[in-house]
Amino acid sequence: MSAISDETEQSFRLSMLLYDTRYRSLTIQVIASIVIMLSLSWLVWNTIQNLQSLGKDFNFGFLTQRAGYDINQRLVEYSSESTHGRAALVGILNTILVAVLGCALATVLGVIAGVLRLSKNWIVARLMGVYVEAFRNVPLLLWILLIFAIMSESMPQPRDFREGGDASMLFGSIAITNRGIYIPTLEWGAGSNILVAVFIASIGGIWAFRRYARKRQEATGEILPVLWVSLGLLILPSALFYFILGRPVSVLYPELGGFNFSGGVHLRNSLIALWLALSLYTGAFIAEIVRGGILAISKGQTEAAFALGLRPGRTMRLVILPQALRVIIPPLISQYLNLTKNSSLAIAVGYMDVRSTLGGITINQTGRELEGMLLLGGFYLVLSLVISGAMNVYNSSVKLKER
Amino acid sequence: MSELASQREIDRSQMQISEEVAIQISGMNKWFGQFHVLRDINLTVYRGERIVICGPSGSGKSTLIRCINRLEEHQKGRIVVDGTELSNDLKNIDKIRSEVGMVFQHFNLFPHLTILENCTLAPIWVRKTPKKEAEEIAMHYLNKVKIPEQAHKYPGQLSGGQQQRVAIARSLCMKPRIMLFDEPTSALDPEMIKEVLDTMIELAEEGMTMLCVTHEMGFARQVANRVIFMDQGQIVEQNEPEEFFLNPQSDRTKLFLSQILGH
Amino acid sequence: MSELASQREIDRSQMQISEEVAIQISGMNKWFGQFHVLRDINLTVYRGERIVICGPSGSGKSTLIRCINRLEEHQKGRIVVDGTELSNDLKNIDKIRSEVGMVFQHFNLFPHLTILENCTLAPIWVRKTPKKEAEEIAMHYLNKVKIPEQAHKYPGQLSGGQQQRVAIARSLCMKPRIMLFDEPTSALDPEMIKEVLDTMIELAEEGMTMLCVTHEMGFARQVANRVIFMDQGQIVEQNEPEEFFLNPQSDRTKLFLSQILGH
Amino acid sequence: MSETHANTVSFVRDTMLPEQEPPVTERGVVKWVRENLFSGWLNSILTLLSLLAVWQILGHILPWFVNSVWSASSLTECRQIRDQVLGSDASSACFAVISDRWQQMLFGFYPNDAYWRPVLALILFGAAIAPVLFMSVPRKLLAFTAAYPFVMYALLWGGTIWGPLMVAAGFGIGYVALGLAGRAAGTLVGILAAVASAVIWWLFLAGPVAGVLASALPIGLEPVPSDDFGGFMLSFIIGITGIILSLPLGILLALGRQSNLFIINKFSVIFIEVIRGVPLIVWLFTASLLLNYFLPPGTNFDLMLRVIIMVTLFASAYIAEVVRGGLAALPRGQYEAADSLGLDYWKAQRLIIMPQALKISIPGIVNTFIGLFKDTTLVVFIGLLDPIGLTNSIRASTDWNGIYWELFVFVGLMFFVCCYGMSRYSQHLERKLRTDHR
Amino acid sequence: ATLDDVRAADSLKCGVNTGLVGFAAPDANGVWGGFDVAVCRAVAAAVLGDATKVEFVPTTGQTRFTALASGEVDVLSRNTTWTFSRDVDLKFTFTGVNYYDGQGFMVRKDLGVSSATELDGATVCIQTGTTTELNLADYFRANNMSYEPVPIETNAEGQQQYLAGACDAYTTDVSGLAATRATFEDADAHMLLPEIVSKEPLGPLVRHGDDQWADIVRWTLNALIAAEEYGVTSANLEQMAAGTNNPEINRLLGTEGDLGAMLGLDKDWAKRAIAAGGNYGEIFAATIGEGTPIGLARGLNAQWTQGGLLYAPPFR
Ligand SMILES: Nc1ncnc2c1ncn2[C@@H]1O[C@H](COP(=O)(O)OP(=O)(O)OP(=O)(O)O)[C@@H](O)[C@H]1O
Ligand SMILES: Nc1ncnc2c1ncn2[C@@H]1O[C@H](COP(=O)(O)OP(=O)(O)OP(=O)(O)O)[C@@H](O)[C@H]1O
Ligand SMILES: [Mg+2]
Ligand SMILES: [Mg+2]
Repeated sequence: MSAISDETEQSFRLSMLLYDTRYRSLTIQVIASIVIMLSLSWLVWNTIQNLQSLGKDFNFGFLTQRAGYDINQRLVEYSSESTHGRAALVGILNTILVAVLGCALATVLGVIAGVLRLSKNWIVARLMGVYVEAFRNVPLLLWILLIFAIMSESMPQPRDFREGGDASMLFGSIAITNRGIYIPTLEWGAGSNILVAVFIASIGGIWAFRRYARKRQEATGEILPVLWVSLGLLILPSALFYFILGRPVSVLYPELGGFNFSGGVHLRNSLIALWLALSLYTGAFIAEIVRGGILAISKGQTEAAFALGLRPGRTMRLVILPQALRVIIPPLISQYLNLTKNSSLAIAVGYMDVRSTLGGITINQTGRELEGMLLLGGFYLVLSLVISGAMNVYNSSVKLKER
Repeated sequence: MSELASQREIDRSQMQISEEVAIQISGMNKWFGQFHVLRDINLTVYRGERIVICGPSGSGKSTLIRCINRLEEHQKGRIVVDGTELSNDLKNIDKIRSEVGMVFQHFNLFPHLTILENCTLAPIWVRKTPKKEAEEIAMHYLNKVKIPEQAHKYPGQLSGGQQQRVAIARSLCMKPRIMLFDEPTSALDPEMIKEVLDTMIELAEEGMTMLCVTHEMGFARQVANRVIFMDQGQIVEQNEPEEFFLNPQSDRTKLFLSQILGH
Repeated sequence: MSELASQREIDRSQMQISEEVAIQISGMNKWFGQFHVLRDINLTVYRGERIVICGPSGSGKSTLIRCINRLEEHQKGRIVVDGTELSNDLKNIDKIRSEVGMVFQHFNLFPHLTILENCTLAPIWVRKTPKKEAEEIAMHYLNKVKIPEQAHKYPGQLSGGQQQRVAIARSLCMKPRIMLFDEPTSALDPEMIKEVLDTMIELAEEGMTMLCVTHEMGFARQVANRVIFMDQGQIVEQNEPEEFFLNPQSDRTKLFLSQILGH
Repeated sequence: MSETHANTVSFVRDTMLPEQEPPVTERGVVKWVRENLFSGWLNSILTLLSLLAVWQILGHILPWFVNSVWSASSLTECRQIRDQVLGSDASSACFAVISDRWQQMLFGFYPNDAYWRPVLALILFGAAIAPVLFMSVPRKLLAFTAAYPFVMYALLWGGTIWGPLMVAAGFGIGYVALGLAGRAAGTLVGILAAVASAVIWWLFLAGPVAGVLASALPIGLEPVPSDDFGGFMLSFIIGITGIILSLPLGILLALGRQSNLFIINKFSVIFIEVIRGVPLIVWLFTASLLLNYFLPPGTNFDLMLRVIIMVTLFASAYIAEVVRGGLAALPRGQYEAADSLGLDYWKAQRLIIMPQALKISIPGIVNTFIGLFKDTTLVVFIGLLDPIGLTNSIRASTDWNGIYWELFVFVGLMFFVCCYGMSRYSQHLERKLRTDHR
Repeated sequence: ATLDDVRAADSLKCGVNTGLVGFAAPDANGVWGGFDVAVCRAVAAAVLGDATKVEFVPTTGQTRFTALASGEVDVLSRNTTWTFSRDVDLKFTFTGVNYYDGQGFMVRKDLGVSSATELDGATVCIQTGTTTELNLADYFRANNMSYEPVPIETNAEGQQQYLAGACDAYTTDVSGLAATRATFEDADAHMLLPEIVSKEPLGPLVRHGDDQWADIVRWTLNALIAAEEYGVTSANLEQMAAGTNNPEINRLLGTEGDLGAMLGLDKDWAKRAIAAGGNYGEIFAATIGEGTPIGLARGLNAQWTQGGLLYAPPFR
């Protein structure tokens, strides 16, 4: 809509820039943008001057140069002959890895602690309270250092696993050492394709069964034991085919050879310490969110469900959880965001995340602080914008309908 | 009370109160920690009876009602509902809960489900009714409480009176033999109280066994067979409505009546 | 209406309505986005006039009132208040706002300030009155609305009726020449309505120019020079109160009056 | 009471029943244990597991604590004492490192004879923050709150008092300009004039004037360079200055984000999102590695100041979101009432909106502060000696090389006590506000 | 110019390690001491006449160069290796070498390794942000061996990781290794492998472009070295300053000629620098030498006359 006032013909006076509501906002914005522009160009100008006087230029060419350093944990091919760009990629993947693992574990811990904190069991509730307060009120950095120290101080060394050593592998297959944890991997032999196909098919089967069960309930009212059947479907056919095909998949156990274990997957101490610390720390915050979410659902809802004859389990699933999730998920996602950002504390334990590769060694070896930090900041910014964008979509999709 | 309601004035003598016992409470006591909330309650409710419970705040009315479908546990005495004794046996509790409907002061509708889903939830998951059938039943009762057109809205979109009527319909969908009401109208604006009371009166006409905590004395006069007055966790007086209002015996009852009728 | 008020019944003929124009609205239109809220409003208010505006909900009464002190911007037509045209000129807006007092349905007192501070805020910061003087003025008006003893309390400690009277006093402290009221009594409990209406009647007696959106028909009968009926964003009918109530012309007015007087 | 029947319903109680004790099973320790620890098989298992866990943990930690050595001058001495007293395989903490170095942990390398200065600064901080946190404290103290940053600077860094005084004078000049120009030509012009005059003062006049005054009247405390700051004092200084300085900025950003002026709104949004989207550690590296690039060639000020600037910007984005929440919680009627009384935008903000919005935001602000305080430990990565950084330095001395847990336990406990206290307070405030609103 | 800035501030800003045993660490009173620190003190003494007028700025491997480039410190004396790219590309001027070092490995004796070439597949702890990680990568690559790097931030952490057995070998400059080993409870259980995989000349550095300042730092260091060569110690300093028959000593201590003026300082500058902590040998002995727990031998860092590499250019 436009402002069609009678007095538009009225001649323009300079003072209207300040006192006329129509022009005033324009004036303010013009002044603001001039100030912003000026300060930005001041910063840029300074930077150019400083770069010049230091004899540096601004270019990202270093990304294609040889990196020259090694990275212990790499999810993609990398060696010291690779480029700095590739090192950054390795770092990015490592950051994402620890963030994803952290979010998953933090959620599990947080939900368990949050629910147990509401438990009627006094001692359990208290213990969870201690956990939550201890982690929320001590800096994350300290926890990372502490857990790292515990990992490296109190776990056995690989050589303790030698003959006569006093350590042994967990279940004969997992080696917990002070250099990290070695877990078995699977080796896919001939016929394993079929097994994979069977497995995928049984997942499809579960999905089909669930559909069928829902249809059937709608039609006849009968409630099928979905959980147990699903579990059975998940395990039985695959297990059957595993033996029919003559055990095509074998487990590759970690074995002690040379200085270290070989074979299996090596979860390094740095990863574990960072992962655990991030999860425990964020888990404490999530526990409070979960607790708050459940408490936010009034007692009346449970009572109404009970009064209708619903069992506690179903009450939880059909009434409490769907409501609590709406309260829980938005702050939960911002905790995920925090966790992702906090993963940059990897520096404390030498986990090679993007800050350590691109923002650490690369910058240090090439002297490209400006470019490196820009890329680093840009990466985190994009990551958090993506996550918070997803959160907004979710929020608007589950908003309760009100009058 | 509105004209409509008074036109439908129920002839109390006409109503069929069978000799069958619906609820039998004997020597029941309950404590909250050290606090003795319910003291030696003895009460027999016959099938088809409509009982109104009143009394000052904190006298234990809600607690009494909630003990009947085991939202609170009693510590001494017996409660037998429809021939089933309330004990720690989960099966008995489930049985009783699915036979006893309850309507709360604050409606307690499930805000994440539509009205229809609110009504079909329990039939589907407790009674194992097929969905289609459950929806038909639900629509029947929504019709009865006069809001079938709201079936696909969410509780948040309805007025208080409408919400409370949905809550009643939701309970009815389980086809309970006994209905408990805990101050169903006290959270409502005056205009809405009438809608809800009308619905309850209609239910009463159909011979539903009802226990109702309420301070709507008009309602009590019109539909109750018996009015029970509680104070300090005890049943202090009970009588037929006429007698109770015109001729209260105990001093406490008199005081109470003078307060609530006076204003 | 209370006895007190009726004792003070205002002789309408006696009141001095000057020929001077207080508010002149001509050809005014307003849209909210696509929605045409106010359609071609023409209205002249003379100094000393007391105008009551009524009409169904959503008819644009509040919006009209709020346009007069530029809480809403109009898009077409002219509004001249006290000789100053409401345009985009901030100085004019400031001038008009300090000459026009407004009382809201929900009082909108500032909860972090005491009653006295609420009243002296605008005089001190807008009129640049010395604090002492401002406080004297404030006490004067608080006396007038009969709550001088509450001056040092906070709004949260007062009842609704008292709060609304403070809101009136707060407006008066700016010594406005025109007062706007937007349903000043509709958020109040019945007992409190009277206090507020009495205050308004007293104001009216003193010859304040008043525009009042209200459904208190007693008040309209008693003090208004003119009653304006709005519907769908238009002025449908306006007349002297007697005529308006006894002899409404338009069908809509009749329907409306039957509804609000009926209940 | 006898059974009642529909036909013989009437019943009147003549004697009221007295209150009785609940049955034995319903009271006392037995009931408590049964209900709280063993109310079902699942609960019983949980209880036993928890007890086991507690036993295990305490079993490891308690002896270590109980056997701790408190006075020794080096780790070797500690070990000797342990060997003598308990035998060499006993677990024993060596808290002697704390008794030896606690001053450093608290004050860094701040001169011993000047410890009273940070302590006084902390006490004064309490006085300065009181009127903000507690509504019952006289409003007049707010003037002291405003002056506090300068007092704190003069106390901690020392040197001539004219420097901070002249900076403060800039605000005074701005205020006067605001008053004069504001009266003459409206608030907007007033604000521009105020900012301009203050900036001119700071850039061109404050330095020389301070210099002249300092040489004419040299008053002030012994100067202490930033490098001597360390330990918890450093955490407190960064945290406290960060939060105090970020408040005005955060409020402006929040207003900007609420504003319907497109450019200002978008600028605020971008600023807030960029700051919040990037980890603090990256900002700290920016402060230490890049800030000098952005400033005019030749400017150089110490790392701590740069860190404080960064932390302030960082905190202001968070504060902005907190304040925005407070603003959103205010009913629209408050704005309208202010408008209809003729208050202009800034007066309405200052007198009506902000006092209320800030009050609602205090718990959020305290929480932000806790987060910031914990995050100050990250400065260790850019070479500042915060408590964690000091643990490194202490271990780098030959005496205490190899000591580990004791230092972490000490640092952790200190942080826990501070943060837990503050978070308790903010929860208390939240509860109080919730009841206030009803 | 930097000299004027330092004089104006009446204090020298010196970048040092955040904590490396023997080289730079604060004591319980917060007084910094160590081998690198001594260089700063000598410069301060030479320029300002007071060895205590130094402001020590702890820097990490990551922040040290920026600190110097941005002027946050006037001189960086933080066991920094003199390399081509640092000197030329990063635009710094190394003013000499105060310690000739090389990267080595430390292992537990019971690991059964006697040469670095046997470390194939080993887990190696390294400090990040140094030349070490590049050397390490190159060395293992050249010898066609694989390894698992465990990057760590500070020496303290590296030591802790190594002791706990989280890595088989710890690699850093030999001086650092020796210093670290010296503090072990069971130092004898550990050994340094004979291989030195790199040249690590460590020395103080200043910004490019201020030759006068670079000269001051360079010649202060040289003065310390020369003093040892000529037998000037803090004990006999006064006596020597009164005049000797060695003109070189006389020029050094300002009894003859005025070398100080050429630097923009006064005559006694070198005397003060030596008085601050003694000559090079005394500093070495007091901070990291065999008499200290760290127990480093002079080795390469002996005077050229003793078969080492220390060789101060003539003072004339
Ligand atoms: N869960 C509980 N724990 C402890 N005491 C309770 C609990 N629920 C209710 N009480 C107490 O028991 C007494 C009776 O409560 P009840 O709700 O039954 O009263 P009421 O008669 O329904 O009152 P109202 O008219 O206010 O609803 C009150 O004093 C109440 O404070
Ligand atoms: N800010 C707004 N944006 C869009 N539409 C609005 C806004 N404010 C009011 N309206 C619409 O304008 C119409 C007139 O509103 P107004 O508040 O003036 O009515 P009213 O006559 O005062 O009604 P009531 O008696 O309910 O207060 C209504 O339909 C309302 O929905
Ligand atoms: Mg109740
Ligand atoms: Mg309105």
